Amino acid sequence: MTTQSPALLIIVPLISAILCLLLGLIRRGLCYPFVVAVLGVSVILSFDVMGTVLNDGVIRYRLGGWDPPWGIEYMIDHLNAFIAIIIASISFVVAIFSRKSIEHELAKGKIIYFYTIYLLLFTGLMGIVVTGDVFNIYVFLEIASLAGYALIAIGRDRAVLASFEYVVLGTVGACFYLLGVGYLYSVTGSLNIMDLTLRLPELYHSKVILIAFAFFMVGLALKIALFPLHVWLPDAYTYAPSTVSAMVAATMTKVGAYVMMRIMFTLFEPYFSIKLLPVTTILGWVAAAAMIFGCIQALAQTDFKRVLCYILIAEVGYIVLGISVGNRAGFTGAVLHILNDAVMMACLFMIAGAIYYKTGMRHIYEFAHLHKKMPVTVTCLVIAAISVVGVPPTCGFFSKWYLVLGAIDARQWFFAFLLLASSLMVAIVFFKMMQTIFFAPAGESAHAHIDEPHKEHKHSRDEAPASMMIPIFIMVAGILLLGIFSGQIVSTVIQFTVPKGF
Amino acid sequence: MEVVNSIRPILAIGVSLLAACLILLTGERARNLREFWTILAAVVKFSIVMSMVPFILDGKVIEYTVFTIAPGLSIGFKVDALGIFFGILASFLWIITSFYSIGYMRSLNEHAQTRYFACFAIALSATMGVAFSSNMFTTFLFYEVITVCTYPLVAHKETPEAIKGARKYLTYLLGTSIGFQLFAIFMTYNITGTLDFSHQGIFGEARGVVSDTIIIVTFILFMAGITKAAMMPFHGWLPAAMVAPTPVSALLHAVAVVKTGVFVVVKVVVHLFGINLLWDIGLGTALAYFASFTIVAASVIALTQDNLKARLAYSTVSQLSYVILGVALLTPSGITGSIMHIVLHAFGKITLFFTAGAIYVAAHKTKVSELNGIGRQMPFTMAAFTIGAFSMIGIPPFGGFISKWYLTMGAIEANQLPIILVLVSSTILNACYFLPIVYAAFFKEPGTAHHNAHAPAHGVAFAGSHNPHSGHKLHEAPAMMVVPLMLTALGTIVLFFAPDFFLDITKIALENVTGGK
Amino acid sequence: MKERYPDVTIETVCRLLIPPIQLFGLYVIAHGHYSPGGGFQGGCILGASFIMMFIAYDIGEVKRRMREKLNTILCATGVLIYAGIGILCLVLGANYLDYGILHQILPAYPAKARALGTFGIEIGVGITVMSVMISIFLNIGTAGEHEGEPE
Amino acid sequence: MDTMQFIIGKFNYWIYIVLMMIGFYAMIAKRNLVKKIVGMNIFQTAIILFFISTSSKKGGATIPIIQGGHGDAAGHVIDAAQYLNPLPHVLMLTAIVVMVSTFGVALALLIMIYREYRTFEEDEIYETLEVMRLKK
Amino acid sequence: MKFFAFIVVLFTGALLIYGTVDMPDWGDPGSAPNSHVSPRYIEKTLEETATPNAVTSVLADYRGYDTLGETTVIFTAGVVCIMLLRRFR
Amino acid sequence: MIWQLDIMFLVLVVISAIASVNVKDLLSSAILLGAYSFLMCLLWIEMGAVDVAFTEAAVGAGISTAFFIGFIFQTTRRTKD
Repeated sequence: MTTQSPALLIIVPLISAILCLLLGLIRRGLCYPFVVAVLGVSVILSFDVMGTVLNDGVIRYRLGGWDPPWGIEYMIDHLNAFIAIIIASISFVVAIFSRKSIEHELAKGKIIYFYTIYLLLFTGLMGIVVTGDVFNIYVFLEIASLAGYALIAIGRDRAVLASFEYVVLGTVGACFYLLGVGYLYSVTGSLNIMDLTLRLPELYHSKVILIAFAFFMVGLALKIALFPLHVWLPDAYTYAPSTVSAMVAATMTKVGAYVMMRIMFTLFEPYFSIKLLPVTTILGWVAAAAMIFGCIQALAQTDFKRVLCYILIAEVGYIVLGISVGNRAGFTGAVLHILNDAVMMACLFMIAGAIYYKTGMRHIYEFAHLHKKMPVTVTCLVIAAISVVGVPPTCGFFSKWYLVLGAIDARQWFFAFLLLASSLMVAIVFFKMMQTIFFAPAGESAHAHIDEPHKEHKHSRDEAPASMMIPIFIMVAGILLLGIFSGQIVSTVIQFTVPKGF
Repeated sequence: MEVVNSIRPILAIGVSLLAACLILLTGERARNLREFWTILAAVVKFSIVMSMVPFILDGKVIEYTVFTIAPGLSIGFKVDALGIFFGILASFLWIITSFYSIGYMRSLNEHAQTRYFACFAIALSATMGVAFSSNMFTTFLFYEVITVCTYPLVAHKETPEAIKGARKYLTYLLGTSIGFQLFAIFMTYNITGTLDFSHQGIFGEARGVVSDTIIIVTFILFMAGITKAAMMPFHGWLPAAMVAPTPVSALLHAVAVVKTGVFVVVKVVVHLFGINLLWDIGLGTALAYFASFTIVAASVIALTQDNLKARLAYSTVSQLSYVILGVALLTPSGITGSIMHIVLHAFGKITLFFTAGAIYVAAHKTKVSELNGIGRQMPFTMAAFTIGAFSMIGIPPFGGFISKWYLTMGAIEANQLPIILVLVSSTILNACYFLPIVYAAFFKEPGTAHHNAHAPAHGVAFAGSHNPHSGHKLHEAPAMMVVPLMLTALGTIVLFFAPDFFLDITKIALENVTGGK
Repeated sequence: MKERYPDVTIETVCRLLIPPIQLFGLYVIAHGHYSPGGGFQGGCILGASFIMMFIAYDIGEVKRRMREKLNTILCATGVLIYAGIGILCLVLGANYLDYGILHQILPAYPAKARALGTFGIEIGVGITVMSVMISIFLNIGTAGEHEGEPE
Repeated sequence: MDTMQFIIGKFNYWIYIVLMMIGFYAMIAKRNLVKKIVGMNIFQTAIILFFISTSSKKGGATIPIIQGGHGDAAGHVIDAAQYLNPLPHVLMLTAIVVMVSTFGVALALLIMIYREYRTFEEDEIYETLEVMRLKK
Repeated sequence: MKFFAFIVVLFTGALLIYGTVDMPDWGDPGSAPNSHVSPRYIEKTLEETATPNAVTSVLADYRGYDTLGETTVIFTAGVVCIMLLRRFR
Repeated sequence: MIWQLDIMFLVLVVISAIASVNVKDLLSSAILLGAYSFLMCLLWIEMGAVDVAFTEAAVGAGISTAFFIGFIFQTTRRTKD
C-alpha cells in the first residue's frame, strides 16, 4: 500500500471519475456519496504519502518501471506532498458542500457529469502536483483546465462568456508553457525535472534557456492570474456555481503557484532565478502591483463573489511576492500562504454559496441584517474575514508574518509596507461588508429589491442545510487551528520545502 | 526571580470569554440570567486576579506559554508586577461598571443589550490578555481583539452619527496599529529575533549589533502605532468614540482601552527598549516633550468643548499623556508616578463618566451649558463629580494628588524644569475646565430646561418627580447607577489615604525594571 | 443539416465506404506496433466513419447504430481499460503501467508481454477516442438539441 | 558566410515563429470569437511544428520504425543515428489530442454563447450585455 | 487595441526569434534532443518492448503515463461536451 | 527531405494560415483551416514524423474540420473580421 500510494493518488480519482459516470448512468443519487468517499480516500492517501516523505525522504516513483530520464517519474518531496494534502482536503470538503448547492444551481441531468468532471479536475490538479516531468505537467494542466472551463461555463449570467475568455487566455498560457518546454527540450533533450536540473547549469547563459524561462513564467502567470494577466479571473469565478468557485479559487491558482516554485527553484537553481536574472525583481514588483490593484478593485465591487475574486488576485500577489523575495522566510511565507489562502478562499466562497442558496442574495448591499437570519454563517464569515485581513490568531496572520519578515530580510522595505497596506485595504473591504450586515439602518437595503420574498421572514433564523454548514465549519476550524499550529506546520514540513540555494 | 508555572492567567482571560459565550447563548430571553453571568464573571475574574497577588508580592513571576509559533514568537503569558497592577485595576472596575451598565442599559431600554454585554466581556478578556502578555506578539493580538470587539460597542446606537464615529475609531486604531505597530514588531523581530519582553529591554541586548538609527525608527513606529494611548496626532478617535453608551466610555475609554494603550507604551519603553538604552539615546526626553505638548494642547481643547463627554474625552487625552510623560522621564519617581497615575486617573475619570451617564439618564442632558443648577436635583451624583474633578486636578485629599506628586518629583530628579512648568500649567487648566461645571451645577440657577420632554418616561427615577422645572426636588438616576459612581468617588479618597497596596506593587515593578538598583 | 439529404449518390457512396473505413480503423489500431498508427488514429477513423454516417443519413441512423448511452459507456470503458491494465500491473506487484509484469499471466516473455500490454491500451484509447469523437460531433453538429433519452 | 550559415540553419524556426504569431495575433486581436479559436488552432499547430523540427536529423535518418523489426528480431545492433528522434513525435501526438479536445470544448462553449447572444462578434455581445444591464 | 495586440505579438515573436540564436541548427544530428534521451528508445525498443515502431513504444510504454493523461483529456472533452450542450429535460 | 518541397509547404502553410484568419466568412475559414492542417500534415510527413502526420490528417484535417463545419451549420457563418 505505502509503496504504491503515490500512484494511487492519481489512479483512484481517475478511475473513480469513470466509475462515477457509469454509476450515475445506473442511479443518479449514487454520485454524491461516491465522490465524497473517493475524495476521503484521496485525503488519506495524501497524508500517507506525506508520512512516507517525512520518514524516508523524497519519493521517486517510476511509472512503468522505466528509469527516470526515459520514463516518467513521480518526484514527491515535502513541497509536493504538502500541496497534495491541501488539494485533496479542499476538494474533499468542497465536495461535501456541493450536494445542495449543485442541486440548486444545476439542471438535474447534469449532476452526474458535474461530479465526473469534478473528479477529473481533481485528478488533473493532483497530477500536476505529484509529477516530476515537465511535459506531464502540461498534460495534466490541460485536464485540469478543460474541466475548469466546463465547470465555470455551467454557471449563471455571463458564465459562458467568461469561460470562453478563460479558454482563450488559458490556452495561451498553456501554449506558452509548452513553448517553454520546447525550448528547453531543444537544447537539453530531456524532460525530466531532476535530469534537467543536472543538465541546465552549464547552459545558464544560453539565450534559449532565458527565453524558455520567460515563457514558463508568462504562461504560469496567466494560469495563476497574476496582476496584468488576471483579466479572465474575476468574471470566471464570479459567475461559476458556488461549489466550483470554492474549489477552483482555492486550488487552481495554488497549483499554478506551486509549478512556478518548482520551475524557479527546482528546475532552475535559485542562483539562476535570483542572481543571474532580474526575474525576482520583476516578479516582486508585479506581485506588489497585484496586491494593491486587487485590493483597490475589491473595494469598488458590490458582488460578494467578485470582491472575493479580487482579493484572490491580491492573495496571488502575496504568494508570488513571497516567492520573489528569494529568502527563507519569504519562501516559507509563500508556501504557508498557499495553504492558508486555499482554506480561507474555500471557506469564503462556500459562505457566499450558502448565502446565495438560502437567500438568493449576491450583492453586499443586500446583506443588511443578515446576522439575524443566518447568525452562524455570519459568524463564520467574520472569522474568515478576520483571517484574510490577517489578524492573529487566525491562520492568515502567520503567513503574512513570514512574508513580511521575508521582505524585511531582503531589505525590501517597500514590499513590507505594501503587504501591510494591502492588509489594511482588505480590512476596509470586509469592514464595509460587516457594517452593512450588522449596522445597516433598517430599510437601507430596500433600494435594491423592495419586494423580494426573503424580506418578510428575514428576522427568523434560517440557516443553510447541514451539508453546507459542516464544510464551512470544517474550514473555519481549519482557519483557527492552522493559525495555532502554524509553528508546527512550519517546523515539520515547510522548512524542508525551502530550496537549497537559500 | 522565581518563575511559577500556572494557568491562572489563562483562567483570568478565559472566564470572561466564557461569560461572553454564555451571554450570547442566554440572549434576550432571560435578561436577569444574562446579567448574572456578567457579574459572576466579573467577580470570578477579580478573585482570580487577586489570587495571583501573593505570588507577585513575594517577588515571583507567573508564566504560562500557550504555544510557540517560531523561535522567539509565541503566544504566552507572564504576570509580573506591572501586569497584575493593571489586571487588578481593570477587573475591579469591571465589577462596578457591570452594575452601572445594567442600570444604564435598563433605564434607557437600549436595544441589542446581549451584544453589548458580550462585547464588553470580550473586551475585558482582551484587556487581561494585554496585561498578562509575555511578549509583543501576544500584546498585539489582544490589542487588536480589543479594537475589533469595541467597535460594536461604539457603534451601539446604530445611528449614522454613531457609525461614522465608530468608523473613525476603527480606522485610527486598526490603521495605525497595523501600519505602524505591526511594522515595528516586524522590525523588532527581524533585528532581535525575539519578541519576549525582558525586564532590561531586548533592544538593550541588541545594542551595537544594529545602528541607533534603526532603533530610533522602530521606537517612533511603535509610538505612532500605539494609538490607543491617544497621543496628540492620533488622538482623534477618542472624542469620536464618545458616541458610545456612557458605561463604554467610562470603562473602556477611560480605563480599559486607553489604559491598555498607555500600558503598552510603558511596556514598550521599559521592557522592549529598556530604560538604559532610551536614556543613552535620549529618546526619553523627546518623548517627554512630546507628551507635554499633548497634555497642554488637549487641555486647551477641552476648555472649548461644550459637550460634557467630549470635554471629558479631551481631558482623558491630556491625562493619559501624564502617564507617558512619567515613563519618559525614566526616573524611579517618574515611573512610580506614571504607574500610579494609571490607577488614580482611572478611578477619577470613571467617576466623571459615570456622572455624565447618570445626568444623561436622569435629565437627558449632555451639554455643559445645560448643567446649571443640576446639583440641586442630583446632589449625590454631582458630589461624586466634584470629588472626581478634584482628584483630576490633584487637590490633596483626593487620589490624584499622589501621582502628580510623584510625577513632579520625577521631573525634578530628571532636572527637567520645563516639565514641571507643564505640570503646573496643566493643573491650572484642569481646574479651569472642571471647576466651572461644579460651580454651575451647584450655584447657578437652572435655566429653561428644554429637555424635559425627553425625560425618561418609564418611571425608573430614583427619587423625585418628573418635573425638572421645579429644580429643587431630587431627581437622581437609578440606584444601580448612583451607587457605583459613589463607590468610585469614594475610591479616589481611599486611595489617597491608603495607596500602600498599589505602591507596593509599583515598587516591585520598579525594581524589576531598574534591575533592583 | 437538419433535414435529411435526399441525395442518393452521397448515400450510396457512404454506404459503400463506411465498412472499409471501419475496417481500416481497426487495422490502424491493431497494426500500430509495426506501422504508423495506433489507438488514437484508429479511433479517429472509426469516429469519422460514424460522422460520415451522420452526414449521409441523419442523426437517427447514427443513434440506432450507436445508442447514446452505449456511447457514453464506451467512452468510459476505453479509459477504464487503459487504467485497468495499469491496475493489473499494480496488483501483480509491479509499478503502475509496468506491463513487463504481465508475463506472469500471459504466455509471453517480458518484452512480448510489454507489446501485448501496449496493444491492450491501444484498444482502450481507440474505443475512447471513437466514442468521444462521436459524442462531440453529435452534440456540436446538432447543438445538443437531438431527440431521445440523454442518459 | 557565417551569417548565411546562420540563416540556413535557423530559417525553419523563424517560419514556425511567424506561424505562431499569426495564430497568437488572431487569438488576442480578432473581435470574432470563432476567429480566436481558429487562431488558437494555428498557434498550437505551429508549436507542434516547432517540436517536430527538434526531432529532425540531417544525414539520411528515416522514420522511427525499426527496419527488419517484424517477428522478434531482437538482437541485431541498431544505430540511433539512422532513425529520427521519436520522443517529440510522441509528445506532439499528445499535444494534438489536447488541441482537438480544447477545440471541441471551445466549440461547445461557442454554441452556448450563440444560443444566448445570436452572434459571435465581441462588440455586438457587449452591446447586448449593456442593453440587458440597462433593462434590469 | 489591434495595434496594441500587434505590438505584443511582435514582441513575443522577437523574443522567440532571439531565443533561436543559441539553438542547435535545424536538423543537427548532434543536437541535444538527438543525443541525450532518445537514442535509447530507438536502440532498445525491439529488445525491451518488442515493438518496431518506436513512436508506439514510447507513446504507450516508456511514456505511457502521458498517454493515460492524453486519454483522460479526450475523455474529459467528451464529458464536457455532453454536459455543456446536451439539453436535459 | 527535399528542400524545394520544404520551402513550398512552408510558404503555403503560412499563406493558408493568414487566409484562414483573415477571410470574412467562417465556412471558408473552416475549409482553409482544414487545408492548413493538411499542408501541415504533408510538412510532417516530409520531416519524417509519420505518426504525427497521420494523426493530424485524421484529426486536424478530418475530424476538426467536420466539427467546425457542423458547428457553423448550427450557428452562423457571418463574421466581421
